[in-house]
Amino acid sequence: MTRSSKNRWKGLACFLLFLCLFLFTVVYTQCDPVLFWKRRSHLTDLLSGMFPMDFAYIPHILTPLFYTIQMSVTGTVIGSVLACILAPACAGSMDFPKWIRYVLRFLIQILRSFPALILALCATFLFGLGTFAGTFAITLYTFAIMTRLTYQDMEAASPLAYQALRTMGVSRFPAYIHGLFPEIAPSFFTNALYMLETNVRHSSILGYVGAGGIGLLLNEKISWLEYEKVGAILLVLFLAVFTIENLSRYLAALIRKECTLKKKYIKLLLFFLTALFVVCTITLSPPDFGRTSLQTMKNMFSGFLSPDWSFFFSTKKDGLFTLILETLCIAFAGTVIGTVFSIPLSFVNTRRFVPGSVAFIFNLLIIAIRSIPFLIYGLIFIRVSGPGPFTGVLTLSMCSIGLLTKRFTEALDAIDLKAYRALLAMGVHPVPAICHGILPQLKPIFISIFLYRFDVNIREASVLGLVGAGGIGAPLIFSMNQYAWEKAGAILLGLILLVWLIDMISVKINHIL
Amino acid sequence: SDAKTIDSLKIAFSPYADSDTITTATEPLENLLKETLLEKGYDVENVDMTVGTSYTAVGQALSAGSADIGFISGGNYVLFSDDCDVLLTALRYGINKDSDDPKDWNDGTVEENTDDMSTYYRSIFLAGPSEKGQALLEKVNNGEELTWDDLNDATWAVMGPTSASGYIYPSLWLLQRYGKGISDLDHAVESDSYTTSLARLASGQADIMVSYAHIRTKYAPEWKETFGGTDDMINQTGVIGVTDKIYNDMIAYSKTSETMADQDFRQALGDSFIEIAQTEEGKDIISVFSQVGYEWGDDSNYDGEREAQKLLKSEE
Amino acid sequence: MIPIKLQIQHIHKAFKNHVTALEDISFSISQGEFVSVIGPSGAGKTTLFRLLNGTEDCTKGQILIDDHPMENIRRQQKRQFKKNMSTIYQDFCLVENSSCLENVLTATLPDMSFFPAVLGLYGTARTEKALQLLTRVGLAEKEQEPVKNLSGGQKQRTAIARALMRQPSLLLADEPIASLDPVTGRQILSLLKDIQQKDGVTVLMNSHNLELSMEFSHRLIGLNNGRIVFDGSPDEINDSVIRTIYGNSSVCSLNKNRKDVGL
Amino acid sequence: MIPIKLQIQHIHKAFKNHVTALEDISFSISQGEFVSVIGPSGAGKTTLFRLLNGTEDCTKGQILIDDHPMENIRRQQKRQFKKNMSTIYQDFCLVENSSCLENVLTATLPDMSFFPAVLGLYGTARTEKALQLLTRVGLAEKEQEPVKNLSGGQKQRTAIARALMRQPSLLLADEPIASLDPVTGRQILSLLKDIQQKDGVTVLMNSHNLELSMEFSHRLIGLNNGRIVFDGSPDEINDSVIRTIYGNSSVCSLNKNRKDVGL
Ligand SMILES: Nc1ncnc2c1ncn2[C@@H]1O[C@H](COP(=O)(O)OP(=O)(O)OP(=O)(O)O)[C@@H](O)[C@H]1O
Ligand SMILES: Nc1ncnc2c1ncn2[C@@H]1O[C@H](COP(=O)(O)OP(=O)(O)OP(=O)(O)O)[C@@H](O)[C@H]1O
Ligand SMILES: [Mg+2]
Ligand SMILES: [Mg+2]
Repeated sequence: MTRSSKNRWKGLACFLLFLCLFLFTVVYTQCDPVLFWKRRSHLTDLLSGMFPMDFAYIPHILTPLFYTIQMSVTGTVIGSVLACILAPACAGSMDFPKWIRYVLRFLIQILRSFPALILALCATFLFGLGTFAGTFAITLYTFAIMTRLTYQDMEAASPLAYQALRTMGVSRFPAYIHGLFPEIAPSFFTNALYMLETNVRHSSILGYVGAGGIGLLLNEKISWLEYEKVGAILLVLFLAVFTIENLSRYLAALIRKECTLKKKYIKLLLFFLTALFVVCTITLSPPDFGRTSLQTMKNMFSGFLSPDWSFFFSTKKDGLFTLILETLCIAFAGTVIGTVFSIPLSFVNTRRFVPGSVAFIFNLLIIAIRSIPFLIYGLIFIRVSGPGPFTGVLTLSMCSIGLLTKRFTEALDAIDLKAYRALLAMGVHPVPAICHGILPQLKPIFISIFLYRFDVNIREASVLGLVGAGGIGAPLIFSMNQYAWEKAGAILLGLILLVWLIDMISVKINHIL
Repeated sequence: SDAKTIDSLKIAFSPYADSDTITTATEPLENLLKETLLEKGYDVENVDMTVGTSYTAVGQALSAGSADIGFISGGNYVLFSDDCDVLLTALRYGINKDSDDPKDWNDGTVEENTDDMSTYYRSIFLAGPSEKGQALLEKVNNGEELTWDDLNDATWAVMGPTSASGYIYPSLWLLQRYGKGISDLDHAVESDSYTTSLARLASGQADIMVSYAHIRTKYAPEWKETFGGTDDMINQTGVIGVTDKIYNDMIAYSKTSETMADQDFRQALGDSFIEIAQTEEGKDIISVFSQVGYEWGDDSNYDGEREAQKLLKSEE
Repeated sequence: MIPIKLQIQHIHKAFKNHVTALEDISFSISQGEFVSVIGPSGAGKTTLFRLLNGTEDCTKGQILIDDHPMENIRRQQKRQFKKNMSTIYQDFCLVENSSCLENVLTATLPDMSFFPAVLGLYGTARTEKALQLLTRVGLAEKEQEPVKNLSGGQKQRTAIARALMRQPSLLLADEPIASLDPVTGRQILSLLKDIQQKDGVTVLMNSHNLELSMEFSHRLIGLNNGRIVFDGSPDEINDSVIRTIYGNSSVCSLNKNRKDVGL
Repeated sequence: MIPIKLQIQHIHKAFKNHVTALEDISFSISQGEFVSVIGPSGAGKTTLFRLLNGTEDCTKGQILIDDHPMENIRRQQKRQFKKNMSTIYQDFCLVENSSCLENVLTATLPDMSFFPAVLGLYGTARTEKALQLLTRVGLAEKEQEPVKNLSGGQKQRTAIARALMRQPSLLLADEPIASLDPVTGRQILSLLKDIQQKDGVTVLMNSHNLELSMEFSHRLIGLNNGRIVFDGSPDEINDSVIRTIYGNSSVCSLNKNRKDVGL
């Protein structure tokens, strides 16, 4: 009894601490629900401007969409394959040598800290303008994120079968491919397709490498207030996301052997997908090494390597420390709010807990939430709450809902429902059954998803910058625009350290819980 | 005692510099404004100053009234002028070349800042060290007219489509001469910043870049070091086109804001800014925006801009 | 204790992959019986239990509860019925990350109102009772251990304690002693017998331990390949019955025939 | 077949939560023996097997393989040793999303070179053999079924087929017949006995079925509460030995004592 009540106190203490943290960040970022409520009428005025959509504009979108898809497909495939190969070496639950794990994780950490724009710039300075550079940037970016997601999945999956193979003397990699990968394959493929979708949606960087991407078009139409056209672009995006989402669901079900397909059709599907990849890859423009800009690259890296220490250690109002604190607070508040909405949403988003039609409707809703780019959320909320951190929190919350719901749903789809079903069979109401039959299993997974999103939100501080939300994003973008690489280097170093710290803390948290 | 109380005044700045530089620099503005306004009979309790990173964001805030006044660009103002109106136009120091004939700019000297205040600036087409760029430059210096094909063959580094000097005015210039705009160019690449355009120009990835006219004033010293130029900037680059006048940035007020509905308050606020800009302290503050003073603004100053945007949109 | 009369009429079960697990099963059980289902591996025993507790639906036929077809019963009543039934699963179906005690306590959730149930405020009375049950199955010291750290037999006993915590009128026990040593297994069966006799609980068990099944049950149901091939008292079991249940090539384990089997 | 001599010297195992699962265990097994470990639930049998196959490390003591301490063996040799050993796990440890056949085939991975292993190109010979084994354990028709759709006993048989696929010199079988009906169970044990006799495989089994353990083994090791309390031939087993192994209050199942047990 004493131990159980001690545990309960510990849980309560953790919860209170968490709540305090949340309240602090809410106050620090000037979140003001009253203001939000008072000005709520402005929530819809921008959206309503998008109707009726300008259907005549859709043909203009198709070419950029094609380029975007082309680069995204190649980049996502190569990046994911690399991730699939390297992720097991990063997973703590596997017996790969520890030093490899630390080195790889560190590299991935650094790679993920670089805003996609910097990667794209590097790529163009190296390979010249063109789709090749864009693909390269997407590959790196996808690789970093996919590796992280995949090793996280591995750590959550049961290692028993893998261990069984290892004890038979199977070498690590084949044991991983046959003993563990089949269990995480559904979520691996959904993640990869999610990356494809993200790459298509956030393709603005592709414009900067000379490939036009649908992101630039969107930015342009938003800036020119041509909302009917924005609406048309969003519709196309929605359809793209919808297609990819359903493809990924079907694929996951196929892997879980929840539905079957004739061998013939599987071969056909494989052939089609391979053909798509090959076509996308060979139509890429070859790299143009004649015009590499090594000097700029050199400046960039020497800047990163000799960060601006006075800025780094400054404790003034415009010093790194204050900025990072603000970023942390915005990211934390945004992630928590996002999580609060995503957990229930993820339960109604899967056929395992609600009837198919309900799941379908919510699925549409979530796809809609996801297909709206953060810039639009930023603009919507800026009309409500004005520029400032509060807008950042709101925007991040909305962006988080997309990914979090997706990941939570995936975890729900993968989890073993035996215990839950056992409770239902005893006549327990579904909600408490979820609380006691599923949440304990999900807790570690949910916590790691939460921490992951938190870390993404910190890294995507540049996103915050774009919507005018304070934090470290704006100085980062600005120093990048000015080619003040020393300063950018200091900010990136700060981010890397911060994220590393959070990673350490999250490992500790996962240990305790 | 008979001072009118204003609860809060929300000011939004466009990202002329990085937000914390602006925040730090503008910190004293709060008290200066409060004091000056109090003298004019308005007791402002709270001055809320924020920096939006995108111009559009500030425009949106003004249009919805979540900001009362905003420091925005002319192009942006035109987009949102249904919901906001011009209060003041900013003044800047000009540069020593103002001709619209590109040959005059290629006199072998880098443009220099002058002490004259002006309400406008210009945008230029800068040809780079690449073969194509040099060929175009030579043609211009020989007094020959450039053809559309000349320009269309080249690779262009341009800015986002709302940038006045990096897109709109250059596009307008092309339209007036060739009937086609930047979006009709086969090889126009959007850069995330002018510096990226410069790096592309220096490496030969781009043959032409478009930018505000004082770009060489600002970056010539760094040309070799930062951007990888192989010779001095003035030797490697040249101007092949100069656009019309572009009116400076401005302070706009939101028509949807209740605070700003008061004509007298607007008058007082405008006067305050003009006064503050004349003090040493005030000059220091607004120098982060590269502004040196204010003049009462007039909506019609921006008709040129309006025209340009209309042309660009209809051309699509 | 609300008595339950269970009638199974001509039920069929085919899975999505066209495996027919049960074909034309009919029998009925009255309150207070101790019935064992026996049959070879893959005969459909677990599937039968899952149909009975409502985890799966049958493809044809119907299950009557107190003469009402299960699918027609209104939701409230169905919940009521489920509350009076509990299952010991072959694969335990425990929440691996929760402690032994928490797992047992979840059995009391159906009796609690919504919010205490969601928050898991079980109160001392219930906790006491759960602890008692854990002591009875010999797991007192593992009370706070997460289930994933338990041995196979300990997990099984946790599952048993959870099922008993419900105080059901119908207990479905799917291989309740498979992972237990003979002594503990016997103790557990005695415990089941005990509650069956004292409280009149209906026990429907399924075990591969023929001897113990025969010793403890009133009645045996033999299942082979999804069909009932035997239904009678333990006394009626003989070599030929064993052979029909476990297949023709089978060697009767009753006779302890120790010669090697050609496999 | 490479003969393996296994010596266990004074091993201890304590888990992170300070549960001591094994204390001062010593015994040795020579090639070709059929040894059964018996003991009550939670005695530490599974833990012992996991130490032997290297899934867990012991806290004290050492395991000698052909007189070399396990931790000192160089990697290459260790791999070799592992290749010659296979384990049937109590909780199966199968890949649930993969088919029965795929699971069995994974056992041949250690013999394949890297790329074919990664790509899963097993070739027809291996597939043939796996199918044969599946037929022998009676799962021929479930070949393509994902493991998660199998019944308890079917899963167990898949695990057995996988272990046998390796053609090990040492087979660790942790409750290999717990989920099997008496007839199939006996068949499986006969199969194990068969390979032990024909191929000289060492079998270390652990089963709660005392009768079958006694019938099939040369030697029994009794474990209670993490200590060895008995080590001898089946003939030496008697009531008092049973009592030391399964605890004092135990009722000897050898005697088929049918009277109720006070629990
Ligand atoms: N979800 C499922 N999908 C497809 N087939 C299934 C599924 N569950 C069970 N089966 C098949 O139905 C048949 C009966 O399975 P069941 O689990 O009822 O057997 P059982 O009698 O409990 O066997 P055991 O004694 O081995 O536990 C088996 O052939 C099994 O493969
Ligand atoms: N990972 C673990 N962490 C903590 N304690 C453990 C762990 N694994 C096993 N134990 C404990 O060690 C003891 C021995 O467990 P083990 O699994 O070896 O028992 P067993 O003899 O196989 O029992 P059974 O017959 O029930 O399978 C048990 O008390 C168990 O609770
Ligand atoms: Mg079963
Ligand atoms: Mg065990």
